[in-house]
Amino acid sequence: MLLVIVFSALAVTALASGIAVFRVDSMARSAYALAVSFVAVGAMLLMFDLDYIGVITILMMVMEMAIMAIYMIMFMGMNPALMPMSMVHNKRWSAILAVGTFLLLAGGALLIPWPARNGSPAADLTASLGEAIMGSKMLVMLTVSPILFATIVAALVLANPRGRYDRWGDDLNRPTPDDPQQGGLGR
Amino acid sequence: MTLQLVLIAAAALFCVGLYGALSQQVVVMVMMGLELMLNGVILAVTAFWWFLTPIPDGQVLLLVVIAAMTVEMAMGFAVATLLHRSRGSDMTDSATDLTG
Amino acid sequence: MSDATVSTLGVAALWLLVTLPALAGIALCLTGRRANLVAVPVSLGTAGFTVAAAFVVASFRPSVEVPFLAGASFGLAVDGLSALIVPTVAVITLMVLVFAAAEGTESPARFHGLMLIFAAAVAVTATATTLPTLLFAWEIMGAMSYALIGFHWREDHRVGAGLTAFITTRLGDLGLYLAAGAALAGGAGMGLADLATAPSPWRHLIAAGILMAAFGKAAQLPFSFWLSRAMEGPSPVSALLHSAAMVAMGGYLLLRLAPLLEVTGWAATTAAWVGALTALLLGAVAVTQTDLKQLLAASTAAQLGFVVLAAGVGSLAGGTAHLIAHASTKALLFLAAGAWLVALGTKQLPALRGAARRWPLVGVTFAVGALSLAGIAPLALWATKDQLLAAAWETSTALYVVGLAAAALAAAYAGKALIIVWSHPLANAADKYDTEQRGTRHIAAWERVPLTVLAVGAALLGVLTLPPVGDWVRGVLGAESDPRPGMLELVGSTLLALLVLGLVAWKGAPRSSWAANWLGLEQTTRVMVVDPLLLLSKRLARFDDAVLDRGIHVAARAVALGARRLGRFDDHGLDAAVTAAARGSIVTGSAAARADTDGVDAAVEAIAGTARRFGVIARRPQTGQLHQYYAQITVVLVVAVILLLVLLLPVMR
Amino acid sequence: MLSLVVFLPVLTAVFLVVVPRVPDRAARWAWLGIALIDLALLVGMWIAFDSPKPGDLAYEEQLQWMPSVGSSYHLGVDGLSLPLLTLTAVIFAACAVYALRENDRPRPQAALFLFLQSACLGVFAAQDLILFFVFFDLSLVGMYFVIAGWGHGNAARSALKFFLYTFLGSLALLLGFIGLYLGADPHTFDMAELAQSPPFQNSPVAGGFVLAAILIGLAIKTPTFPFHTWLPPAHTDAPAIGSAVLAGVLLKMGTYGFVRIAMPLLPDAWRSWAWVIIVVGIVSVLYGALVALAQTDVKRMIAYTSVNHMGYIVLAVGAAGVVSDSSAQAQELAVTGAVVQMVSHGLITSALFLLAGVLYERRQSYDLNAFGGLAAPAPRYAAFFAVAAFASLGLPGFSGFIAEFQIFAGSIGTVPLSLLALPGILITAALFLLASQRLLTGKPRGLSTGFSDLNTNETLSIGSLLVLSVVIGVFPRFLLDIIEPAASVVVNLVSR
Amino acid sequence: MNVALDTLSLLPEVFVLGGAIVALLAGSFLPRNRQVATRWIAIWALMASVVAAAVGMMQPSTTIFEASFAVDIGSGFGRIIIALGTIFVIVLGIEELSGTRRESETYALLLLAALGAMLLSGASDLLILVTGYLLTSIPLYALIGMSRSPHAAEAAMKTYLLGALLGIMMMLGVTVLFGVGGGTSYRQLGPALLGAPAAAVAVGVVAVLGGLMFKAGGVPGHFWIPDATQAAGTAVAAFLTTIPKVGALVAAYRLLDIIPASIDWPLLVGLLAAASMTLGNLAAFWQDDVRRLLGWSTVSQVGYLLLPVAVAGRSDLALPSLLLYLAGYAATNLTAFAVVAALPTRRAITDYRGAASSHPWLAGALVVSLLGLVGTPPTIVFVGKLTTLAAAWDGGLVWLVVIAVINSVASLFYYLRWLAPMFSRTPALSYPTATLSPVAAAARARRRWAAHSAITGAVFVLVLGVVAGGILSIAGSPLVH
Repeated sequence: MLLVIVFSALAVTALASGIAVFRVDSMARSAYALAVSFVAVGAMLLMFDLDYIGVITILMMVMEMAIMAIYMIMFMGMNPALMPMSMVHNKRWSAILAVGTFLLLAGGALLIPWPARNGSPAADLTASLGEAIMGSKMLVMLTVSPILFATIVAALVLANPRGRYDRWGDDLNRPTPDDPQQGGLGR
Repeated sequence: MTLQLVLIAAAALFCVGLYGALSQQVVVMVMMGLELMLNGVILAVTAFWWFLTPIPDGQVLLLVVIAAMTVEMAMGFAVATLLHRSRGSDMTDSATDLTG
Repeated sequence: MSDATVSTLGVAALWLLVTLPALAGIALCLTGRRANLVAVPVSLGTAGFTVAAAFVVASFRPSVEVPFLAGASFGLAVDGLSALIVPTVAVITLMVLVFAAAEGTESPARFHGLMLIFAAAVAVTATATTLPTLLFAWEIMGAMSYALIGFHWREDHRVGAGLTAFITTRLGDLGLYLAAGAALAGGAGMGLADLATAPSPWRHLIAAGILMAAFGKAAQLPFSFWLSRAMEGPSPVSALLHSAAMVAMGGYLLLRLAPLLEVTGWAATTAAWVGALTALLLGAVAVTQTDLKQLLAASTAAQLGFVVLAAGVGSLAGGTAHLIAHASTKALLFLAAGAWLVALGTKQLPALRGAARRWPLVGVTFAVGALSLAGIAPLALWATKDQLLAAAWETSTALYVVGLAAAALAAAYAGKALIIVWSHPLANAADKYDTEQRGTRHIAAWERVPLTVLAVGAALLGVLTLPPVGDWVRGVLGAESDPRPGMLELVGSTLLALLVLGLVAWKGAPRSSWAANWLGLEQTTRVMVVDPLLLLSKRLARFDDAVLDRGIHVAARAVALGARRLGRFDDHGLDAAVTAAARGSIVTGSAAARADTDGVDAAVEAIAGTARRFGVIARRPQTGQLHQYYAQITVVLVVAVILLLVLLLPVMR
Repeated sequence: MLSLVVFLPVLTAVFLVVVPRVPDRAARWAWLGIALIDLALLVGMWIAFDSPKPGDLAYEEQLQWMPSVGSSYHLGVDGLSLPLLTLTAVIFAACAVYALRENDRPRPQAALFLFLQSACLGVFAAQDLILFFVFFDLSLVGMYFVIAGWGHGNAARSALKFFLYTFLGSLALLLGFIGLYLGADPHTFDMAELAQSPPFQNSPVAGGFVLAAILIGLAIKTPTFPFHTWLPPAHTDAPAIGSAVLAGVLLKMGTYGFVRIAMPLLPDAWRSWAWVIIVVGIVSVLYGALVALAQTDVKRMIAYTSVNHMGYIVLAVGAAGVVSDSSAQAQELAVTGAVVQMVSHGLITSALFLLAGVLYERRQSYDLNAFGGLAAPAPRYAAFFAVAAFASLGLPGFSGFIAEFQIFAGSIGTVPLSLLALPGILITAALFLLASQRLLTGKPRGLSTGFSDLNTNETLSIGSLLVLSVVIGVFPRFLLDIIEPAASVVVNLVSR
Repeated sequence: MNVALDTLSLLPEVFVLGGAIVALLAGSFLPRNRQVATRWIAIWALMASVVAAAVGMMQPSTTIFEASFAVDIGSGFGRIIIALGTIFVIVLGIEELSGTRRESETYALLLLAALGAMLLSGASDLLILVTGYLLTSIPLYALIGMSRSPHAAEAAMKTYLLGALLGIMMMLGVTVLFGVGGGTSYRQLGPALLGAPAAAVAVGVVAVLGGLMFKAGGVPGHFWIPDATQAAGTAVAAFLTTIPKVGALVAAYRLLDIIPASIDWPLLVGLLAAASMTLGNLAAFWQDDVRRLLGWSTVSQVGYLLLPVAVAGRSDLALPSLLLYLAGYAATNLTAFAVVAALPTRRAITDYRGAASSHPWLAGALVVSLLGLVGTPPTIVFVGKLTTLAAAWDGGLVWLVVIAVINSVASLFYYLRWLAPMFSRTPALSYPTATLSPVAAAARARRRWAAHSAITGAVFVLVLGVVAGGILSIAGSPLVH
């Protein structure tokens, strides 16, 4: 019973902060609200004994939201606290669609005759996860690495307008990089 | 605590995120909506794993989802930066040259 | 000579009869102007050979057969009937060609070429043993008739006349196609001799088709009018095609197939009555004509009516004899009329007053022909007509009476022409000359030879019905039992003819306006068939364009145009079919042209129009607004899930 | 041998395209030479042809192609295809002669026509449905480029319409072929095997649908009412030789499909739906003739008469599907007539279109009313036109008569109601004579003045077509001896 | 599980990955004008991949890594088509890419995306499906935005956001299927889903299909295709309209093959197919930009490609026809793009006016490729269409076959809209001739490598059509799970 109450509280927190993401009037606050939502979900994960993943989730999301906040300040040049934000469109249809989807999914959740639990969780969940990663699901993790590699390359290509040839010359033989604002490594 | 309850919570999170993705104009805000949807998915995976299929596959799936979330966000920032640099705007509504 | 030699000779002659003129004719036509110099010798030589061959085949009676179509060979054979007809046609062809050569014509190569092809076609028609063979030659005759009527192609009305003639006779020809189909279905085969054995429903169809074809060719009611238009052709053409040969072939076909008509029960009667009525009504038409060639044309139809009557009542001997005698007579009359036309430039009877006196030999031969036509004893048509009327008498009194009345009319129109040409010319006669062409005032000596020969025929061919020659003819034809005219009839008819002649001489020929216009047959056809057809054709063409075009304004304009066109029809009354067609086509053409230019091309536009709409609609979802894409994706996915769930419902129940 | 005949032209075309700087003159003569060689080969095959036993083929060639879908490279010849193959070679040769003086991009033109010739020959030689379809579609592509590239007036649009419409037809055909394939057991696209054990023997509904697809495909190509509307614009804007090929060869693919595919492969369905085909045939005959009667554009008129003439074929093949105890002879006559009509129409209409092309070349007009009295300045042209007109209206002595007589005798012999189509020949006669009259006779007027007569090329190409028509018209046996056994086979197949 | 052996079976993927890494690393040390080495690295890596895949196809079909990846005819074809296609893309883009600042990155990203597509084509586990999806998508975002033009940025943004949304949908679907299927591997899912609640399976299938449709570019995930095709560089456009589709469609086939008949997924896929082909064709009707036109045309092609997917497992012809069509489609579509790449100054349909006289060979290649896309014999797509139609009919989707046929006719219209002006006798004047002599202008207006690849591609399209029977025979064996 206690579990249910705690869970419900977390769920309400997650949901409420999730809603807050789109209700607060600045992007930075949205980011914080989102972080709260993730932390709540991470906590729920912990409730299901998923210590490892739950912690990962919380850590990663807090970091990510911090980055997001910084990103917005640095790149967008916005003062997150002061910019009032009402950049929405199509509110009504969005709401209708969201509610419709919710009804569909929730209806499914309630009405579908879910099968019985098949087996029980391993005693040491983290260990079993490690075994799976190094065992039956090895390929999955093998493929995640090129994804990360690709992400690095792709993100840099997109985000950075100036490549090595801009900085070091076409033959990469410039003694110092040619940057609009000198600084950084290799100065 | 039942599967249904968790699933409904997950669905609610998912749909809040969906609402955000549908209604926000700023790319980063749309991304936040997507993150919320993924939040719901994470919860749903957990629920299914716990209540129906308590095998390690579910945990791996969770890892994959989290990884996906991360890389998608990274790409999102990159794309938003690109958009901002080349079009001077970070709103989806102002990038509507390609139609028809 | 051994039998084998005889048969070889006969077969050779038969092939010669058919192929020689055909090849010579085609050669002349193909070489065109370059052959003009040699055209006459070639033509006359060929015709001469043909005559010889005709007599050879008439005596040897060969038959040949080569494979042609599946189940229907190309068969030629000479039997009693054709043994009489083929030489007749050959001789008359020769005579007409001699006359034409003497008279002279433009493009002699083309003229003689076409005439020779025609002669070949007639020979095939007369000797054909199967339906395809018959139809083969039958339609070529029609085509040559077209080409010869429109021989002077620079004058549009002559070509138009040829068109009318061709189309009308071809309408009849459709009957032969029908007959062929029915013969095939009946299982009797396509041999002409076997047609009568076809089983019941098919037999009637065959007979109907044959009747239709024969009536068309023989210018019987209701097809008679084309013959009137055909008079636009040169006179030698009229003499050969439109009296002696082609038209006669209509009667000939019925004579040949009289057994078939007999077995159906109704066809013979129909033929008899159509023949009799044609003889009567076209006789009346002839009486009222003021144009000599028109008179002769109507009389041709009427006289062929007698032949058809004969076929209908089964008088093979009478019909054949009448056919032969009429051929000679009418060819003579047409040639004489042609001689005057060339010399005086007119064929109007009032203008020809006294023409006979100017060239007495021509006048005398004309008189022989006319009196023969009138049925004055002892000339040819007197006896032949009475013989077939005798057969009619045995069949039905009414038929006989109608026939007799027709004979009286024959006397009337023959007398009318005869009297006018032999009257003393008026002082100002020359004023009326040269109305149709510039006369030469000259009739060549060589033109008189054929006239004389034909006059002899017209005078003497009556012997074909009288003993002893008549008996021989009956023997040849295998019609020994044909009724013979009694003395009373023979004498009575000539008295009747004389009486009518006297009346005409005294009172003048009666004028009846209803008959003068050839019973209004052409107008009726036009109003009943041609105009609706043309209208339909234009409507359909417009429909076709409209389908492509879909422009409402075009349709509207078309309606307006149609109304205007109808109005124009009212204004002008019923103009000649050809003119109407031409004019109608202009209207359609302009409509079609408009469809092309206004409608900026038809179906592509129609398709493209629809497609353009869809193409534009299809691009609408691609708004460029990302959130709308999101919404669409969500909707599609949600709908997909719902769809699958709905499809699950029956399963769950 | 057969493959050589089929592929010789296209190989030459590839040669003409690939080898740079072939002079125009050489290209034209190469085209003519290859067309004549192809024709000579076919004539040789004709002479050596011995009607194969029912179910067999002459000059058969079969190679594996797509064994897993039951399709092979299968060529062969029988009495139905040999005349059409030869017709194709004749018409293309005539076109090559006609185009000897062409100055508009002769090299690609020669290549294109050679390509088209291969496609057309392939259609008539194919004994596999997929192979048939391949060639069928390629002929559309070739013709599209002929019209779009060398046409005049609104050529681009007409070509587009032609391609879209006939492509639709070809895809309907493809649907039907797939249906046949799936209906056969074992699955196969081979015509001979399908004819041996026709699919859908016991499922009339499925068979009906498959037949419907095939019929629509063929009807568009033929074309019959109401699928004919692509034809007049395509002809009007096509170049003369393009029109000749389109009318002379391409239209035959539709009618050939009836006797080669629809009848033997779907006998049950064909018999059940024969009355529909007959009605379509009769309507096409009358409609085509009537609409043609109202035309003032020579090419449009000829195009509509094609609808009429193709209607006879449809009528005949429809009638051949009406089986009764005593009708075998009539059915065979109808089918024979239909095939003869294909040949005859090919010859005559090609000649007419070439003649119409002469009008356009000299005066850039097809308007009947703009001319008149052509016989005076151009007597040879007038004679040719008149002869072609008479040939087309079915005058005895020309091939058209042989065809139409057999069609009518055979059709009326099986289905007496076919006589409803008889007025068609009358109207056709009227319209051709009217057209000749407007064009040729009377005093020279309008565009006729100074009209130069046919030159040697034109005379040779048009003349040879007309001469062939006469030869068939007078001595039909050499053709009928080939067709009749095949027609009998078809009738047996459809009657089982 | 023998990791070494399984990795050996992954050799084609390993080569590609290695090629990407080496190309990237080499590129960072090479001067700008000598990045050509990276091109060769990429091409050789792909060649090696092709060879390895071909060798792999000769081995008996098997699954590796505990049934998470299938090495069978589907992945074999997928790998070869993807690798060859990527080589083709690199070659057709030689002029466009060589010497650019991001050349080596481009090759690396192309290889990574190709790797993702290969993973998709062999994915026999829902998790691999997800990772394959990510690996294909992420390089694409960068490739599209690479040119940094406003349009490219817009297209990259849209592609990214659509990809993210549909990726999330896909993960949702994977989650649900995992929940009711008791695992993520197909081997496990197949039997388990038979007894699973159908409604849940429906949600899962629809959501996963949504993701795959994004990769394939079919409705509803098609929105990015025309934009990206228009805005990205030609080589990238060629790549993104071809390669990901191969992976996605094989993956869809593989997945649907194990989905039980308890839900009517053939109907769903059929509807998506119909929607894709119809929408793609109609929207292409009035496009003036040839790339956008091609983009829409690929949307419609996905519709045809979905036909055999819709009857997966229900017709013997389904898999062979899908693989054949994919091969044919890849060759044909890339050829069309090669022509576009070869004539970089001509962007609108009107620019192609009269191109046939100045570039007859390219015109011929375009005719072959566009008519090939329509399905005109004897091109390979014709055989593909024929067999897919037969398969769909065989699988009971006759209505879909009819729709496909009508769509084929409609598609002819816009392809001809493009082709017809080429043969017009009056050339377009839009490319700059004023300053140059005509010869120089023509030479400048044509890129040699791209032109040669276009012609090679056209020949390939025709030759493949003739040897299609052999391909079909090879593609006959079933998939393994």
